[in-house]
Amino acid sequence: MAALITHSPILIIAIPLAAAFLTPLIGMASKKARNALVVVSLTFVVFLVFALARDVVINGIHVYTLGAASPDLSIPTGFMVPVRIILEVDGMSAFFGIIWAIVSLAAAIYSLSHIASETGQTRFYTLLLLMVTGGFGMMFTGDLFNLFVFLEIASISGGALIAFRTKFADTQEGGFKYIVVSAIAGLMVLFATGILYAQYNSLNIAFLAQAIQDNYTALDTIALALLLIAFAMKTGMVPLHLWFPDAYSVAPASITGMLVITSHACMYAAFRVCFTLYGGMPDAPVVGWILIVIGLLTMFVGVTMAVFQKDVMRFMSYHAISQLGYMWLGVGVGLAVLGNPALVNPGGWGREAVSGGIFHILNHAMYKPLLFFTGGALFHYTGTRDLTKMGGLAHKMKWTTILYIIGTLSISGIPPLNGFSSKILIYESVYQFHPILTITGIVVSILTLASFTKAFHSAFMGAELPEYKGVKEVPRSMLIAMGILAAGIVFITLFPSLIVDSTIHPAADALIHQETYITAVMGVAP
Amino acid sequence: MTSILESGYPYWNPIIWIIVFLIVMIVVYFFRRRGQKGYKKDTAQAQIFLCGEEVPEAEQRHIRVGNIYWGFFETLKEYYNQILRPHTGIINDYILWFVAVTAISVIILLIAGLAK
Amino acid sequence: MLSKIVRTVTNEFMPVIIVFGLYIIAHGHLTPGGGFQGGAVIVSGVVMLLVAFNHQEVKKVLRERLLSIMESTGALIFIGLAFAGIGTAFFHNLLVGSPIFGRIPATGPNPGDIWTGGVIPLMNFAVGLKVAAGLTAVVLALALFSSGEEIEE
Amino acid sequence: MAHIPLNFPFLAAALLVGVSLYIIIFKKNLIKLIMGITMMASGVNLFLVALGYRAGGGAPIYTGTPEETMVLPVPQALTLTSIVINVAVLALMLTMAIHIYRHTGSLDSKKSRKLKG
Amino acid sequence: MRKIVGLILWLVLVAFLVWGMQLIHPFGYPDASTMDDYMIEKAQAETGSNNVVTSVVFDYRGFDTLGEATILFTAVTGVLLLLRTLRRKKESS
Repeated sequence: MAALITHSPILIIAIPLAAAFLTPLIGMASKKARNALVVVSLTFVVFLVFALARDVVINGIHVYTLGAASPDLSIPTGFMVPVRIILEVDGMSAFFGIIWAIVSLAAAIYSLSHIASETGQTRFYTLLLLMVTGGFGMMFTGDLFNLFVFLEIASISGGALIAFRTKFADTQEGGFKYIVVSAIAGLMVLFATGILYAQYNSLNIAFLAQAIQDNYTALDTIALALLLIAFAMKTGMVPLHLWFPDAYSVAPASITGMLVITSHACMYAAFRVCFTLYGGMPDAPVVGWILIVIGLLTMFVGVTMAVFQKDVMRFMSYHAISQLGYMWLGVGVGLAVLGNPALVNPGGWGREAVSGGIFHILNHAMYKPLLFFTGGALFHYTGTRDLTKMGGLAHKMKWTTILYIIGTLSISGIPPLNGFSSKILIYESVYQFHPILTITGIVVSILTLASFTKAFHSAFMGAELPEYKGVKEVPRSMLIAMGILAAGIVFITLFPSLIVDSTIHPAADALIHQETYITAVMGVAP
Repeated sequence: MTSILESGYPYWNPIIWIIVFLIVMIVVYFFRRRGQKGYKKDTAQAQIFLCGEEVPEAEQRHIRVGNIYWGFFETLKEYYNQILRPHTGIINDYILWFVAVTAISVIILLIAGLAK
Repeated sequence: MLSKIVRTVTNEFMPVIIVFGLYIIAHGHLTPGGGFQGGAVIVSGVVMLLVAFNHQEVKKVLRERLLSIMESTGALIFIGLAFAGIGTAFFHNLLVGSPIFGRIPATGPNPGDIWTGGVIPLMNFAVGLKVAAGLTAVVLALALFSSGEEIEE
Repeated sequence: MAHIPLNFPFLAAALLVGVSLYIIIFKKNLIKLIMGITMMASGVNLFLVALGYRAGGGAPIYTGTPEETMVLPVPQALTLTSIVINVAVLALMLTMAIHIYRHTGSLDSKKSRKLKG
Repeated sequence: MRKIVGLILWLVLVAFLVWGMQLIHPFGYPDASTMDDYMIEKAQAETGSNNVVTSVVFDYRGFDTLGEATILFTAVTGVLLLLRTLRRKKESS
C-alpha cells in the first residue's frame, strides 16, 4: 500500500494510458470487454486519486522523479539542479485530480449508451482514455515542457472527439476551430518555455520560480504574457471565448462534460504560472488586476450572450464561460493582495477569495457536466439541440427534469445548494476589495437564473407536443452518470465546510505559498 | 458540526436553512388546507377558460423560446448589436483577438515593470 | 498506377529503404537517428509505393486492422519497458549493467558498441514499429478516403 | 569566433513566427491557415534548436568523434518532440479540412461559419 | 478598419518578439548550461548510450517521449476515427 501511494502519481497517469493502448486490441475481440476495461480502469484511478489526495493533505507535497535511482531523489546527488522530469503533486494538483477523475468516470459511463448507436466506438473510447491521461498529466507534472506535451495530448484527443459525428458539417467546423486554437496556444506556450530555458537552462517549474525570483528580466515578462494569454485562451476567457461555444456545442454530450474540466485544467496551469512560477515577482498585483477585470468581463458577457441563445448546448457553453468568470475574479483578487501576508494567511479575506474561487471550480465541475449531460439527454431522443423545437418533455423524461432542476438551482446560486456556498465565499471576500465586484456577481447570478428558467420552460414545460410522442426516459447508464454528479452536488450542499477544510483550504494554501512548492524540489534554500 | 461554513463575517449552515424551509412549507400547507372545498376534478372547473372562445391546440399554446423575454432584448437592443459584432464565427478573427490581447497585456506588464 | 519503369524501380528500392530504416532504428543509441526517424524513413517507402502503384494494390498487403494491431503492440512494448523499471522508479533504465544491452562504453569518444544503452535500443524498436505502423495507417487512410473508398472501422 | 552583434537565428525565428501569425490572421483559405500554423511550428523549432548551439560545438555524440565541445542536447530532444507533435496536429487539421470541404464545398473560412453568435 | 487595427496590433506583438530576441544571450554563447553539461558528462556512465540526444530522449526526459508517442497514437486514432465509414457493419452491435 505504501508503495502504491509512493508510485500513485505516475500510476494515475500511466494506467489510463496503458488502458488506451490496450483498448484497440480488446475492442477487436469483444465490445463488452472493452467497455468493462474502460470503466474498471477509470474506477481504479478514482480510488488512487483519493488515496493520493489524502496522503498529500496529511504528509505534504508529493514529489516523484521519473527514472531516478529513487522516486524522491529530485536532484542528483552532488548536484544543485534538477535534471530529470519531476511530477509534483500538491494540494492544488490533488484537488483538480479528484475533479477530473470523478467527471471522467461519469462521462465514460454516460457514453456507454449515449453513443451506442454510432460507429467507431473503440476509437472513441481510446481517445477518451487518452484525454483522461492528458488531463492528469497537466495537473500533476512539475515540468514546463511536459506540461506542454500533455496539453497537446488533451487538445488533440479533444479535437478529434468533438468532430466525432462526422455526418454533420458543424461538428467538423467546431473541431477544426478547436484544433487551430489549441495548436496556436500550445505553440505560444512552447515559445515561452524556450525563452525561459534560454535564460535559466532548466525546465523545472520550481527551479524556474526560484531563478525568476532572483533576477526578474523583461524576457520573463514577455514569457509571462505569452503563457498567461495562451492558457487563458484555452480556458475560454472573454474576449478569447469565441471558439468556446462553437466547439462545445457540437461535441457529444459526454465529451462536452469532459471538455469543461480540460478548460479547468488549463485554468490550473494559468494559476500555476501566476502564483507558483511568477508569485515572487514585483508586479504580481498587476496580473491580479488583469484577471479581475477580465473576470468581470467574462461573467457579464458570458451570461448576456447565454440569455440570447436558442441552441441548448450553446446556451450552456456560454453559462460555462460566465461561471469561469467567478473563478478568475476570486483568484485574481487573491493574487492582487498576494503581497500582503496579513490578508493571504489563515483568517485573511485574500485567502478566502482564493478559496472561494477554487471552491467554485469544484461546484462548477459538478453541476456543469450534469447540465451538459441533461442537454445530451434532450438531444438523445429528440435529435435536435434547438430549444425552439422543444416543449413538454417533462411528461416523458421525469428523472432528466429533476436532475436539470438540481443543476439549475445549483448554477444560479439558490440556497441551500452548493453553488450558493461558493458564491457567498466569493461575494463576502471580494466585497472587501471593492463592492462593485460583488454587485456584478449578484447581477450575473440573477441573469443566470432567468435564462435557465427560460430554457426550462421552453424545453420541459407546456403540453406534450405531438412530434415527441415516441420520446421516453433516457437509458439507465446515462441516468447513473448524471446521478453520480447529482450525488456529489447533494454531498457538497450538505457539508460545505467539511469540503472546504479538507480540500479547498489546502489547495488555496498550496497556491498562495510559493516557497513550499520550491523547497519540495530544491530542498531547503542554502 | 461539519456543515457550518465560516465565510468572512457570518456563517452559512445548509441544515438550519433546510429546517426553516420545511417549517415554512408546513405553514404554507396549513394555509392551503383552508382553501375552497368545492373543487371537483374532470368537470368544467378544470378546463381552460379563454373568454368563451375554444382553446387552441397544444403546440400553439406552448410559448416557444423565441418569444420569452422579448422586452428584455428590445430594451437592450443596442447592447446586443454591439456585443454580437465580434462573434463573427470566422476562425481568423479568433486568432486576431488572441494577438490583440497578448500585445496589450505585454504593454501593460512592461509598463508596470518599468514603474517599479 | 504509374509506368512500368517507375514500378520496377520502386520494387528494387523498397527493400533498401526498409533496411536503411531498420539500420537507423537499430543504431539510434550510437549514431544520429532513433525510432521516430527510422519509422519515418520506412513510411516514406510506403508513400513511394502509394505513388507508384495505386492504393488498392497497397491495401491488399496492408490492412488497417493489421496496422492498428502493430501500432498498439509497439505502444504497449514502450510503456511496458517504462513500467519495468517501476521497482525503483517509472522509466528507470534497469538494463544498464545487465547482460543484454548492458555494457557501459568508455567515457569519452569511442568506436561504439551495439550492446550498450540498456532499454534504449528496445524502446527505439518499439517506437519504430509504432511510428511506421501509425503513419502508414494515416497515409493509407487519407489516400483511400480522398479516392472515396471504404475504410475498415 | 567573433561575437555576433545581432542574434540572427533568434531574429529569424521571431520573424518566422510573426509572418505565420500574419498568414493565420489575414488569409481566409483553410489550407493557407494550416500552412501558417506549420510555419509557426517551424519557427518555434528553429528558436529551440538555435538555443542549444555553442560556438564551435559538434553534435553531442561520442561515437567516433574527435574531442571537442558539444552543443546542448536538451533543445534537440525538445525539438524532436515538438516536430512529432506538429505532425500529429497537421494530420488532424488536414482531415477536418477534407471533411469541411466535403460538407460545404469550399475551403473559405468565411463560408464555414454555421456556428456563430 | 478591422484590417488596420489588426495590422497595428500584429506589428506591436512582432516588435516585442524581435526586441525580446535581442535580449537573449548572443547566439552560440549560452548564459547557463548546467543541466546539459551534467547530461553530456554523465550520459555514457548512467545510460550507457553514446548518443547523448538519444539518452536525453529516452532516459532523462523519457516521459516526454512517452507523451510524444502518445500524441502520435492519438493523431492516428483520431484520423482513422474521422475517416471511418459511417455504414454500420452487421456484427457491430
